[in-house]
Amino acid sequence: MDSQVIATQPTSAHGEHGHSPHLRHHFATVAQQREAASFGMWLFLLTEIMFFGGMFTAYLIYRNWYYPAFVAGSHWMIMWAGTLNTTVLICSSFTMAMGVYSAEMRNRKALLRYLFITLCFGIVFLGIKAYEWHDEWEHHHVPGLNFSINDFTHVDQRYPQDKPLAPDMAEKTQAYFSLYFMLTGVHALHMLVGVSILVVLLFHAWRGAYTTGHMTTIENFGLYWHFVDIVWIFLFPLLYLISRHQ
Amino acid sequence: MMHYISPVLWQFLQKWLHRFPLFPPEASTIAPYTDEFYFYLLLISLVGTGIVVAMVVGFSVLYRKERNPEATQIEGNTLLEATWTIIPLGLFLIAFVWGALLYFRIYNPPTNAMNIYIVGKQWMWKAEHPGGQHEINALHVPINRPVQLTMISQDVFHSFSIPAFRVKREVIPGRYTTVWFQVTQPGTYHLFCTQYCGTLHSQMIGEVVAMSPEDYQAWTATSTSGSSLAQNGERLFASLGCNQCHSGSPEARGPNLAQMYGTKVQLANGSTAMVDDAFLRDAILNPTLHQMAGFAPIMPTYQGQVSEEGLISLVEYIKNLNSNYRIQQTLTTSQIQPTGAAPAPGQGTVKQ
Amino acid sequence: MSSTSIVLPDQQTATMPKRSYLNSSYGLKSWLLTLDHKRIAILYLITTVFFFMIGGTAAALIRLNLLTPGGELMSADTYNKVFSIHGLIMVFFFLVPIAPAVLGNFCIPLMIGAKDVAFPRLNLTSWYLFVAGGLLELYTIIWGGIDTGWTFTTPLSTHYVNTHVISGAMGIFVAGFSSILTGLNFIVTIHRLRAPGMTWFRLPLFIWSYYATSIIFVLATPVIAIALALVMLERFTGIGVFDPAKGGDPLLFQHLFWFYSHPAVYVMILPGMGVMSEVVACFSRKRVFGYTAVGFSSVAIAVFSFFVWAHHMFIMGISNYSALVFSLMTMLVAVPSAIKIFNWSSTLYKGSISFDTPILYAFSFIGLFTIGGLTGVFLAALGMNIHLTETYFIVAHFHYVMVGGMVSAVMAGLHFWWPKITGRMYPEMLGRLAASILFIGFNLTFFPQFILGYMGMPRRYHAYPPEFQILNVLSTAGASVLAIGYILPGIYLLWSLKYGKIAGSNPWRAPGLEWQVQSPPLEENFIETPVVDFEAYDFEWLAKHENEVQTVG
Amino acid sequence: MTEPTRHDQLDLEPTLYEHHVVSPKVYLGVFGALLCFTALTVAASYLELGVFNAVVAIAIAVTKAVLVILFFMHIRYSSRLLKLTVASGIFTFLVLITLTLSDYISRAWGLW
Repeated sequence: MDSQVIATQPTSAHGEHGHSPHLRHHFATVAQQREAASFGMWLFLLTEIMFFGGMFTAYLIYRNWYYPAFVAGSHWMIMWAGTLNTTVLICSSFTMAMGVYSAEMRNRKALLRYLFITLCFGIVFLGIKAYEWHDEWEHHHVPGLNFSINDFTHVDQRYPQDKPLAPDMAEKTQAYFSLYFMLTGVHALHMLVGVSILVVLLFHAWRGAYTTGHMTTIENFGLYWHFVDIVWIFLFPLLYLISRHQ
Repeated sequence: MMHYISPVLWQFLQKWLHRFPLFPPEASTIAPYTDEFYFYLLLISLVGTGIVVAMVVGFSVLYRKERNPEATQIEGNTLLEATWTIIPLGLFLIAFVWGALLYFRIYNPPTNAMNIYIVGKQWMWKAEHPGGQHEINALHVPINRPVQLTMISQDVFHSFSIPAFRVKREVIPGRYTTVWFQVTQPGTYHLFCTQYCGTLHSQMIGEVVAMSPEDYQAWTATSTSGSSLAQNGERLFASLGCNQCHSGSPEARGPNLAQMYGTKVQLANGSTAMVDDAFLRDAILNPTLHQMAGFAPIMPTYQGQVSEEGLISLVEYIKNLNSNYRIQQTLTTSQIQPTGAAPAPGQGTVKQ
Repeated sequence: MSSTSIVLPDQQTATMPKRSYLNSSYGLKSWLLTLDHKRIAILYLITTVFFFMIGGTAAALIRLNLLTPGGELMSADTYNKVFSIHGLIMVFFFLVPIAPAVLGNFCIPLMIGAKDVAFPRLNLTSWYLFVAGGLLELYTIIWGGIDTGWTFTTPLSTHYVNTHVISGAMGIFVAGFSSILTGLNFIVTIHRLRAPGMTWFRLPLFIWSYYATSIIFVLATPVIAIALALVMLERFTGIGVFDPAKGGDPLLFQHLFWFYSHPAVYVMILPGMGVMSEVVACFSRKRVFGYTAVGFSSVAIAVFSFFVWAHHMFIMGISNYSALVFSLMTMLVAVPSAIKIFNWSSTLYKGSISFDTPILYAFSFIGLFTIGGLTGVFLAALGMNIHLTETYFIVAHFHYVMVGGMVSAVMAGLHFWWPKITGRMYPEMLGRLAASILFIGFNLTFFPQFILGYMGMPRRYHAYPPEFQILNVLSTAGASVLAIGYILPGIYLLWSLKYGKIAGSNPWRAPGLEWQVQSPPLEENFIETPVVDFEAYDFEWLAKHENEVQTVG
Repeated sequence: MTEPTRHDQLDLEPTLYEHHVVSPKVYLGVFGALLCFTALTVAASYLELGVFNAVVAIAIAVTKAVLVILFFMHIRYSSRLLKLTVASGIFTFLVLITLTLSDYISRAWGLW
């Protein structure tokens, strides 16, 4: 019987134990181990999709209900910061992909360079986000902790074309800002985790860990980083853009 | 025999056998329908469990190791698989359709139902009758007449349940829910809160007293608080200044409320809405969400200023408002009419 | 077969193997830092049994309190905390982990011919996360308790109770990641680490149901994580996602909560179904009747379970249209369960049945789960749901499924694999006695609750109208019998660790791969990767190869 | 050993896959496309398109996400199993959203 066709552990691989120092004892081949690792990572990303899914559902419902409040809330987003952050994240995704490529090419210098640029982009993103949050805190837009409907019941010179909201609708901007802080907060938490891992990865890469053919860690981290980028790709239009025109 | 062994157990058994409690009383028009459906479900359960038990016991006896030392390997049987897929599916689909019909019977009140308001709060039920009778943890209803309950919670989720009538409905903060029943047997029945609502959840109980129409008439007459819900609502309407805008005159800033209940209105966002209790309540609290076409969005919110009971009175008032005569009269005299004075026929303000 | 086949030691003269996973290394550290899936399974067994004892004590207190209608034993506040603890601990720290993390961890790699799960370190991390979540829960219990019930209904949990909701929810949040990682590990293991020749349709049905369970773990658990995170933040900072006063909808919380918690109900029964297939096949010496039907029905249950959650909310004011859709889907999900029950029953046909403890528990599963499942149809039917929901009927229904079904199955599995786990047999007669006590005690406890429920007794009541007392007394009496049914196996299983008969590698003469290695197995499970050239439940293959089973002494 | 049985043929799961190295040119192309789409979506947000503002924004976001998944995350070159995994994740996400919204949208009127 040709066991290759139906088996997940090729028997021909026997005797290869110990050939690669990275092969763990319960795997038969490096390919099998690599496949398992990336499959595992993807399953983890599925849980992340569902984790954000709950918040996206809430966003859709409340946007439907309190449309004017969501429009008014999104007008207070700092447009340049959002656009810049999107660009920064896309650049970081590109450098990350190039980092994975360099690891594949066993080019330690290029890997270090790309990982470092990615790290810088990540920190810049978090810095801009922190600036935005600070701005929202200053304007009393943080539900629960520091919130006032003042900005929404009066016309601000920053947005002279906006109509003031009636107080009952202005109260509903809290729904928008609650979700805004939850979504961007959880996203930023993921970025923070990513940046921290990246520092560790840089250290290991500097010691040449990923450029000897075993690059599963870098590959999986790349998947994580791209996923976080995808989340932002959706957050940016939902929170900043779709009500911009009014 | 038993009473020699254990007198306590004997008494216990005797008591149990005497009034073997399997069903709550069937006291509403819904109850027989629910029980009928219950028997269908019981029947398919008994037959289903019976078949499985018969198979397990029968095969265990027939094919025990001592009797059948050698097992015969069988792959499976597509026909059998199809049988026990399709037959249960069919039975369950019947249950689905039957259940759905019953659901709509229970939750769609007849149009001629009399309405009573229920407010749930931690941990009591308050009933507000249109005639102005207030009750706590009790509900008096006439028999042989459909009764609709419009319910709301002041704080957390509660659930209004009368097992004898086989009805139950969640009572939710911020939103009216309704349930209806028509009692067939006079008597006193349990009223439970079945949704866990905090410390004294199990004390949030009461009784439903179903009375003959005559007794009910007598009860309403003796326990009235002096002014009807609609009259309370009228007073509140004036004191909140609602009459300033909703005066019904053509130049008024707010829509004319007389005879508005039950009609469809055009909203500013292009959609239409049915004016019912829930709409009226929400329009008072969240006017912007229910902006009527042709009016400026100037109505302030009354969120936090009116209690749920107050809202109920306002809703009941607007519901029964036939003409704007008294609103205008109040405005011109700037004075609230003495309550209780029955309006002359033809002037019809608040129908009782 | 492998060339290193050694003759199976005779059952009567079996000796304990010199080398096994239990004695490969010694000391507490070797257990707490182990990467061996079998040792991790035992760590889980110890922790879940510990939590079961807490939950069980709470259950005993609840039943004692309900002995009298006035609830004289404890105050309403204490009672609420006790039933909340019972629910939280039993659901999140016993039922959800017991079968996947204990039996699954132990059996999956052995059954598919792998040396370990795909990610051993992640496996250990899962256990530590579980323990961390459990410690948070214990903190919650000891420092004042929590009284929201296990459902955390908003706005009660966010604004109205002043107990330890945040730490309680945090515990579940953390333990949830343990479930996610366990599920992830199993899926990858089942996909990637099967032995050569072990095709999908040669897998034991146990693996199919654990695969289905893992899908639910991975896809549903994150949703409750975010729902609980929002509850915690709403309590802590006052954001308004579920707060009606700020424009939020408290029903949205229930949507998110039940999106996890209904599939989680299947997490609490699917592994039991896997155990059932193994036990019924082994003790009737027959291949499971309709292998493919049973296998696919597991996957069907997992998939359908994502479409039925709102049946917990029929009376809560979801739209009529939604109610119809969810009721219909719920009716559909009942069908695969019916298929399984009929297939197991038919497996007995023309078998050669021996009545050892595991199959007695399996019979008890079939009976109790059938009743539990059919009463589920009562609750799925919209009109009936109105009268029955939130009463003791629903309490009885889910205890029939979760306790009557799942715990029976876990007991069956524990007795079935006990010789494999420990290398020793439990005392058979006591086992049969305990299985019978459990069955009788269970029915006595929970059957009266169906009647109570139809009569209208609401759940979570600290005190109740006196006419319900008789049935409550019966129920409490049954609970004490039930308690014996749990304590007795606890005692004799512990006893058997030292004094039990030595089992030998295959005391049940079962055909699964896990029985073809010594008991207890070696740390690396298989000396050489096995090559599978037989179908699942292949008793004919077993008869031919009985004497050349792979084992080392 | 025996001939592959019917069951073996049913078992179509691909096991070994060719590890594909994506060329930097592809990455660069995707990167450029992502930047262009970002500019496009920002520009479109200032136009008055009615309901299509939302549609356009979401459509562009979906396109960008698909590009990232296919190329940066290598799904285009991955085994069928991984493709199926991604699809099942998106499917469950949509189930959560659509079935929850089905309740909200079909409520009698407005919010409730």
